[in-house]
Amino acid sequence: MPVRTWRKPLDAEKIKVPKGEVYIIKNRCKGCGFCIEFCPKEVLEESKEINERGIHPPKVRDEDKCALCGFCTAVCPDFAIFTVEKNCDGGC
Amino acid sequence: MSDDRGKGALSGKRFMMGDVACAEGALAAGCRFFAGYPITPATEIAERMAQRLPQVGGVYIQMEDEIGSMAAIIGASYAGVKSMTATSGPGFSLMMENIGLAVMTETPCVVVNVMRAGPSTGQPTMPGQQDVMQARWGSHGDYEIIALAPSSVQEMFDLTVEAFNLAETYRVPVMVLADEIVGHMWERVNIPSAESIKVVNRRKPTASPEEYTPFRPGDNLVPPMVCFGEGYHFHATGLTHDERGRPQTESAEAQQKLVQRLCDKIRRNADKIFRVEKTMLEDAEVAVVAYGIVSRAALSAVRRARATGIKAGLFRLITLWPFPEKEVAHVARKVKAIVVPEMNCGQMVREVERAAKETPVIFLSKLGEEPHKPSEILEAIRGTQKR
Amino acid sequence: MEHPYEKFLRRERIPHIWCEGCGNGIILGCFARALDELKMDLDKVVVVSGIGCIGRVSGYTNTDSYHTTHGRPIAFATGVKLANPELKVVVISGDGDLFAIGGNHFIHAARRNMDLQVICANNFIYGMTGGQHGPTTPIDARTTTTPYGNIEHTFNLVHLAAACGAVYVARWTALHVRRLTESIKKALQKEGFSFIEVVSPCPEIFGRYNKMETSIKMMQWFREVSEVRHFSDPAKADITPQKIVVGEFVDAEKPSYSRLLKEMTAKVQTQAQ
Amino acid sequence: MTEAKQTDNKPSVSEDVRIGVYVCHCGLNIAGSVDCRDVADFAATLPHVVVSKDYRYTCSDQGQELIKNDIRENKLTRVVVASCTPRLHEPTFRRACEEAGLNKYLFEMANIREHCSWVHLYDREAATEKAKDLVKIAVARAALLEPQKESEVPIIRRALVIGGGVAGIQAALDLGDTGYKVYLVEKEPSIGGRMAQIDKTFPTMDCSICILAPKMSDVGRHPNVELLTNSEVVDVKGYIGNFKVKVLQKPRYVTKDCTACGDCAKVCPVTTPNEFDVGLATRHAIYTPFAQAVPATYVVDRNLCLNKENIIFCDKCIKACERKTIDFDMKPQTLELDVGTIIVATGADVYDPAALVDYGYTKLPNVITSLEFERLINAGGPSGGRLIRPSDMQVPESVAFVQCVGSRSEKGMLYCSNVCCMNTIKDSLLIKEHWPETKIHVFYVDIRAYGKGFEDLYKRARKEGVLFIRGLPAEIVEDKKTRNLWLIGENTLQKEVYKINVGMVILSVGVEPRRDSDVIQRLLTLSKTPDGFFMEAHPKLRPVDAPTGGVFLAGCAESPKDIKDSVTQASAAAARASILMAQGKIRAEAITSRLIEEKCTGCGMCAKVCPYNAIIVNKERKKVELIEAACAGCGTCSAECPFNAIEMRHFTDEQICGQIDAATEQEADKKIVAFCCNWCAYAGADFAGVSRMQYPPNVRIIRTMCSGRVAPKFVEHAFARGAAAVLVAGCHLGDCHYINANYQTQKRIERLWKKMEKLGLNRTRLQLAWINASEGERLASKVKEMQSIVESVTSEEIEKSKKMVERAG
Repeated sequence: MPVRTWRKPLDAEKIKVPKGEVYIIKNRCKGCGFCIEFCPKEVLEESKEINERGIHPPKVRDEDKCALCGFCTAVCPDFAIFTVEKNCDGGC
Repeated sequence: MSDDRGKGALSGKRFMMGDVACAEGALAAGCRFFAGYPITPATEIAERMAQRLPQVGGVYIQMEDEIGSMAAIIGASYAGVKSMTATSGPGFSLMMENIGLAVMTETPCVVVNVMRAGPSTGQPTMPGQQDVMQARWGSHGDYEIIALAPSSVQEMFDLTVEAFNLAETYRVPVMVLADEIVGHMWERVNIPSAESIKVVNRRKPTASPEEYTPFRPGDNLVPPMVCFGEGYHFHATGLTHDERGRPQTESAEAQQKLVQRLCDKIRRNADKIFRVEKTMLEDAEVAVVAYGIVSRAALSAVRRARATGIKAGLFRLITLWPFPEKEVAHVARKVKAIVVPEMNCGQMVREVERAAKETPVIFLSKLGEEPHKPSEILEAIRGTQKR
Repeated sequence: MEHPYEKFLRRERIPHIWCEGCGNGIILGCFARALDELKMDLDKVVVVSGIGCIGRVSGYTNTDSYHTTHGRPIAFATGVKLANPELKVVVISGDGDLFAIGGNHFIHAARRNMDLQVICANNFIYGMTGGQHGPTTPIDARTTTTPYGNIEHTFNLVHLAAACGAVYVARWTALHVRRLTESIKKALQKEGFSFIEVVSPCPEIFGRYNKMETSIKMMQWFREVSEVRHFSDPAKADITPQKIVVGEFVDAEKPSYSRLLKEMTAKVQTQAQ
Repeated sequence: MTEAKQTDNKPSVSEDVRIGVYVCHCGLNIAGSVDCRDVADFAATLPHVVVSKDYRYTCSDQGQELIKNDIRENKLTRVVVASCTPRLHEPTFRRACEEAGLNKYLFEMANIREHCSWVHLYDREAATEKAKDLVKIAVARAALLEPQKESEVPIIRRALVIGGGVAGIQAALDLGDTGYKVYLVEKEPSIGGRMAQIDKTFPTMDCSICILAPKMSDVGRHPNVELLTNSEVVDVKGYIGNFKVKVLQKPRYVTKDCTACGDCAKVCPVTTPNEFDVGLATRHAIYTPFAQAVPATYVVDRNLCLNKENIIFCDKCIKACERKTIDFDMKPQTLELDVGTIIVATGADVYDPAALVDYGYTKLPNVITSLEFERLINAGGPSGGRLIRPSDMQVPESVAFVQCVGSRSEKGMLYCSNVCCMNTIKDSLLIKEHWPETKIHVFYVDIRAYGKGFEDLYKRARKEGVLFIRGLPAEIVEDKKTRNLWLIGENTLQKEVYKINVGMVILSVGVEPRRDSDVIQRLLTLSKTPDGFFMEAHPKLRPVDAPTGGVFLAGCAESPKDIKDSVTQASAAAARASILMAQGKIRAEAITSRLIEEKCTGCGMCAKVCPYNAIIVNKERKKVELIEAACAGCGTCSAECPFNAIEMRHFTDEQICGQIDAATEQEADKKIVAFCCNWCAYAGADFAGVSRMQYPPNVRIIRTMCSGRVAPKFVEHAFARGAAAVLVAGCHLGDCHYINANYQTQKRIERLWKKMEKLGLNRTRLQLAWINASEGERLASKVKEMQSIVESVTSEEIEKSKKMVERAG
């Protein structure tokens, strides 16, 4: 249906989509970059810091975008990243 | 045979073939898993197991080759079931890879080799004693092994039971080195009642899964053993490993510790392990050292020698490995000469010579369809008198 | 906060020995997730592996596990499964281990419909020994033993497995983590011999020799050329640089070896009464 | 297919040609500006004419009887009626001829109404002279006409309905109930269309979805109706009764087993404004457009969904779905349907008022459209039926409706959108019903309450205190503090400026043609009226037939309509389609190409230009083969053939040249010979007539089925005959009734221009024009424009062109 949808929907506040919280186990990271490359919401980016193995682990760029799909957890070969649902009772 | 059926092993006096007695011995010892591959002259063991195991709720599987057969019995053993395979020369060679694995992962299991004439395909239907050294050294790397040599159908039964008991006691693959004649020969066997047969089972740990370390030796250097599915979540590997089973591919210390123990647990317990049979040795001047089928010709030769006034005696090896070195040395010190008849070009004789020190050792080789005639051995005994 | 797969791993062994961007860790993760989602009793799971990079996987799974000699995991696992049918016996190994030196065991276990789950990490090469060609190395590919390009034709693993009688056959790439996990779950619940091929990135060795130096490049390759076609003819599913057909190829019902063995044993024993 | 027996030798006027001519007065429509008696007398003098009469209403029964009797008594072998356009009454008179035992292809018409009397209202003499000429041309052609046998085409008894709005639903139900298999194709995931979005209907104030939903489920369950949602028609081949339609069905990624429980949407992490609620509510990537959707099966919006290509990044919905109905591996499917009839019910779009900056839509939150209003006032809508204004979610104390937003204005569309007035009246009453205190202003141009019960509703609104103010606001200004809105404009009744403050403004937006309607137009070779809606075959007598045989129109695709009219037209379209399918076969026009074997060299040029691939070159035989079933009769092959090896039945070279000869017999040097295609240009000329557009009387229109039939030799022949100018007119490029034949026309004319330049002729004497059926104006002005050329042409140049063209030709 070709309609212009420009307004913030009236129920925008009511519709809750789970927000994700990203945990990175830096020293496990070997820097393959899968999580950064394949995150469908482009939540991650390479960090400047250097871990024990001398590589740059990922860091969160925009956690609000995290849809909690968990793909990073699944695609990380090193069990170095995972997400949990953010508790938004106090509002996110 | 109607009385062949029913659970458990047979009992009573029976007339049967060596290979069959071997199978029955395995069942009596509690073997419930057999994996094998057809090969003359060991096939009858597989056939008997295929018939009997289902009757006693065990599993027979014919694998795609002897490599797989050996791997499978290791797996079955780790799953908690006494297991065995049976083969002859060519198959024995294929098994060497995983015999090594069994040694490394300290797997209780029994490998029967009904020896035939080699090398290679050789003479499948002819007897031989050519694999005794392969049994000891066949797999790569350093290790100790246990091997028993039956010389009668009765022993095919008894020593197979013994083999399982030793395997379970020392967590090691134990070999039964029979030969074509013993395997195919029919004799009367006296099978004791099940309860009167001594059966040893592997020792379980007392430790809880949390503090269990699968390869930390208990007394007599043998680690207690748990099996898959018992909730211990342990790991075993063919790689050099520490007591927790974790691979240690770079640590010299781990290598030293593990391999040394694998050898020591047999060496240090050798006295408990080996069995020999001495006949008329007390006053003997000539000793015949023999094993397997050959020892039977040797016995009659010794008797005839005695009849002719020669003080001869027989020293029969029941355990080939570990080799009863001290015992042989003791005998050697008392006699003037030792005669060693073997159905090969001289294998165990080297061990005898090593133990005999200065005492002269006369080797009697025999290759081909039948073992030495008593007269031939008698000749050799007489020969020792001429000096 | 701990990693959701932590309890399926032998923590003290992590990080694992695998290279950066190696698919083995992903496969292990998918396996862990499958066990988790199925709420499997870990006491009854045995992981068996062979030799090669992925061979180390048994050392990382927090279950009973055994690391066999080269090519023998299936034969070993056969013994385990028959000796104790209670156990879920999963073989996780590589293409060289399962299909070169271990090919004979694979085809016969599949033929017997032995109750095993076999997961093969196919990285097209012998990684542990430094990159020699193997039964799955693409024709023309460079390896240390095919310096002029590989002249051997390759095994199409799903075709082979299907032809040998596997009752469940699937292929995914290491990027298809969700679908792979689902396939593993399906296999774990299936009676008989199931086989899952995971086309897995080996950037360090295979990639380096074949113009895909980074793991991301390899994963992008999977993304670009993989094509889901469920129950298509496995014979036509050869892996080429232009196309990797993924999906489920076989999902059949056939009495397993264990079932037939159980029935036979029962029959024999009732006759015995 | 049975084919008429044809003699291969060149048809020539046989001795026993006996023509009857009937000049119709059409009341005063013709007689008003043409001396019909005089024309009839003149006709009597023409060769082969044995009977010539004028008559008041020739199309009447008596008129037809007259003709029939003459055929019987005077042994007429040809009949010419000079009256209106053949597009109107040719079928009538053909039937009369047949009833009298005369092959209907021996009938010819002279269009002296649309092309003469109506366009020369004020010059009786010239009109009469032209009428004579037109009759002469007709007689000349008639003499060369040949009997044709029509082949019978079987009609597939299955129908395709394009568009699942209320019109499409009604049409599908009617056809299905009649017993025909129907494919109902809907672009969206659910049927229902606009009506599903509306709260109440006027004038009865029924709950819209309450009366639509049952129809939706009926059609969804109907044994004869196959619902194809998420689907688009991508290709249509074939012809009336035998269409081969390709439908692309986009995957839903959810199987039919979906129970619409909604568990998947609950867990879906991505959202977007829901189109169905005009963006006032949120939906997820996996969703159902609205509660009553048919099919109820959910659908995944893959553009929004995180899962791209064949990689499943997010499996939340898959995990949430108990019945495991979500399948991301579904692939698009192309279905091939064989249908006999097609009903186009593709509906319309609503005008987007953002273009009218003075009204501030998309800038001012409290300015909403009437469609947004429908969702707001709807109990099932995003606000649960509370009429709240977006800025503060409060119910406004006063509202204003602004009418004709996008309608009846240069800024939007010129036409009236028909439904907006009544919709606003209905809406105002809805507000009064729930919030009687609300002050309501309606700013309008004219209130059009033309329908049954409409006036009463209008009165009721006034009675309820709705304020109607004539004169649209010039601008809408927001009070930054209150977010209220000032409407400033002129009350054209009281002639005074108003400045009124309200809480919310509702723009009563117009209805516009679907922005993607070109696709269907191209696929079905439809025409559009200037307003952009699909054109019917005849505005009065065939209002639901499309010009393309076997295709019918229903609902807003044809013109803006309310629900009642849409449903009415849908039933009508269904009935028209049923008539065809009930007959089971149809007689196709015999106008197809015929190969004259001995002349053919197998060069294949005809095959290259045939839009229907109806010609195959047989390399061995060095001949072409014509597939008559596939031939649509445009005649471009015949025009292309260098060896005159292809003859067009009923439009032979001889017939057309005969017409040219007759047209140029007198005062050629003052005349324009015009070749007009039947579907667009000729209809355009008719339209000029209907709209009484006046233009010079010296044009002589010769009808061909397609401009592609116009062979260069015709043009050259006209010049050779001394014509001052020649006009070739056809459908606009892309709109050709014969797919793309008119591109050949363009090529040929361009070649002719070059040739003329080479010959030193003034190329402007040959004109090419694209004129569609509604562009009477364009035709009229073209003729006027060419008039000056005609006047500028000197007799020398005409003589020169005669010779040179003859030499060159």
